[in-house]
Amino acid sequence: MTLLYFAWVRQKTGRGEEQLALPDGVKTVSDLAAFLKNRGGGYGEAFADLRRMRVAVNQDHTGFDTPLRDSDEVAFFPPVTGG
Amino acid sequence: MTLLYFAWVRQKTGRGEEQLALPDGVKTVSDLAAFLKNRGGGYGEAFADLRRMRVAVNQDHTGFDTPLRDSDEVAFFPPVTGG
Amino acid sequence: MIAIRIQREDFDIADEIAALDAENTGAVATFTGLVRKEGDLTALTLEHYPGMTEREIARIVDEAQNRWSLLGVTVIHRVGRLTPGEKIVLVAVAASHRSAAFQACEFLMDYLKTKAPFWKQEERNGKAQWVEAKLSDDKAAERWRD
Amino acid sequence: MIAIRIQREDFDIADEIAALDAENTGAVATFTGLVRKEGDLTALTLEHYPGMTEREIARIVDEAQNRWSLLGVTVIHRVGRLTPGEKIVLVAVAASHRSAAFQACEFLMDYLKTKAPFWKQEERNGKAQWVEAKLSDDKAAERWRD
Repeated sequence: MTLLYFAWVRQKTGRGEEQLALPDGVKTVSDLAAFLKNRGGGYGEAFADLRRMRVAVNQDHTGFDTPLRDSDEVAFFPPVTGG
Repeated sequence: MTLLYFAWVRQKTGRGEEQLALPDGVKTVSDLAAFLKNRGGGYGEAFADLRRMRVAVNQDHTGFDTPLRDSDEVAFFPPVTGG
Repeated sequence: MIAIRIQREDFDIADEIAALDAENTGAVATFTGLVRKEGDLTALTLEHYPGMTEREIARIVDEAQNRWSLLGVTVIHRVGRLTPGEKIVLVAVAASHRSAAFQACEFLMDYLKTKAPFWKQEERNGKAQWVEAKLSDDKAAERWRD
Repeated sequence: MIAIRIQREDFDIADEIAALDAENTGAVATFTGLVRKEGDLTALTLEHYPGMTEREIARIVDEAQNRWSLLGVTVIHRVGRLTPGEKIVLVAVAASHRSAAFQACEFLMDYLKTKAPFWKQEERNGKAQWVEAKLSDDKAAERWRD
């Protein structure tokens, strides 16, 4: 899957994009967020409080309970502030 | 007083402006409208139906019951259609 | 800054917005009214009541400033003969926040439509006819009464 | 005509309104968002999610077209580093009647603010900080739910 990070999520993880094979036991966005948090360091910080984070799967806004497939594009970012 | 006519009121009376000494017995805009209607011809047509007409005294929108003085500027016109 | 202009000439919307420029402006809402390109309509001729027009618009702008925190207002209304596609009116409002800019712009248009002494005459197939006032415009203006 | 553009460059509002030109247009409402000239703010930097941004805006415009009878919509959103006084966003809506133009313009802005994947970073005194989302923007967007 393709993971994308924006704004302060990108700054904390230290990258804007990465490729990842769907890890064992990761069924939903929540599972993926927990997996990434467990990497510790910047990832630990970025995913410490999911209430401050939003997610899009395949470029649609969605919730953390969304099921994932290996072909998905998953983006993590703070609430949007454009306009 | 100065009388002003706009839009179809101007076309029916045949003039945009005229000077008039406050006629005897004319106390309000209604009285003035009745006086002008009594001139007949285009004036009779213009003032035939006051529901279709609006009035401003000294450049303020007002009602037909407004009292008049000889120094007033009185304008008769249809409901406005700008913008 | 408040600018109110009644004029025959066209105007440039970008220039007018640039002229509104003020400290703290975060939002500019504009409304432009145009002569519709519609069927047999060949022209609109606008007449107004010089003197009262400017006073009435100034009053409406005052009222908008009382209701919302505004940083600038421009109202331009054209008079004379205009052909389809030409601009008739511009209302531009600058504010810190978009809600004030939008609301004031809509308020100003609703009041312009029902209070400012302008009259439109349409030309269709060489025949001129005065435009009738619309009840919907009165209703739009009534929304703002408390 | 629908135009959606994400760009670094500035835009000219008058040109954009002229490009909206359509038969029957009687009303054009626009909203322009600007970087405020405010205290120690020296710049805003806008980041976005290429691909999703265009999709999300197209979806919002679709929704506006379902709700109102619109003749043209232009949405331009700038990205990159912008300094105080610079334009950030333009929404321009053409319609036959002003009420549709105003409402759709406000709707589009409310949804852009809460749905389109842009993020703003402020520079103040040489320090960069991400702008926090505003609850008032969520509330503004909620108004449109039936």
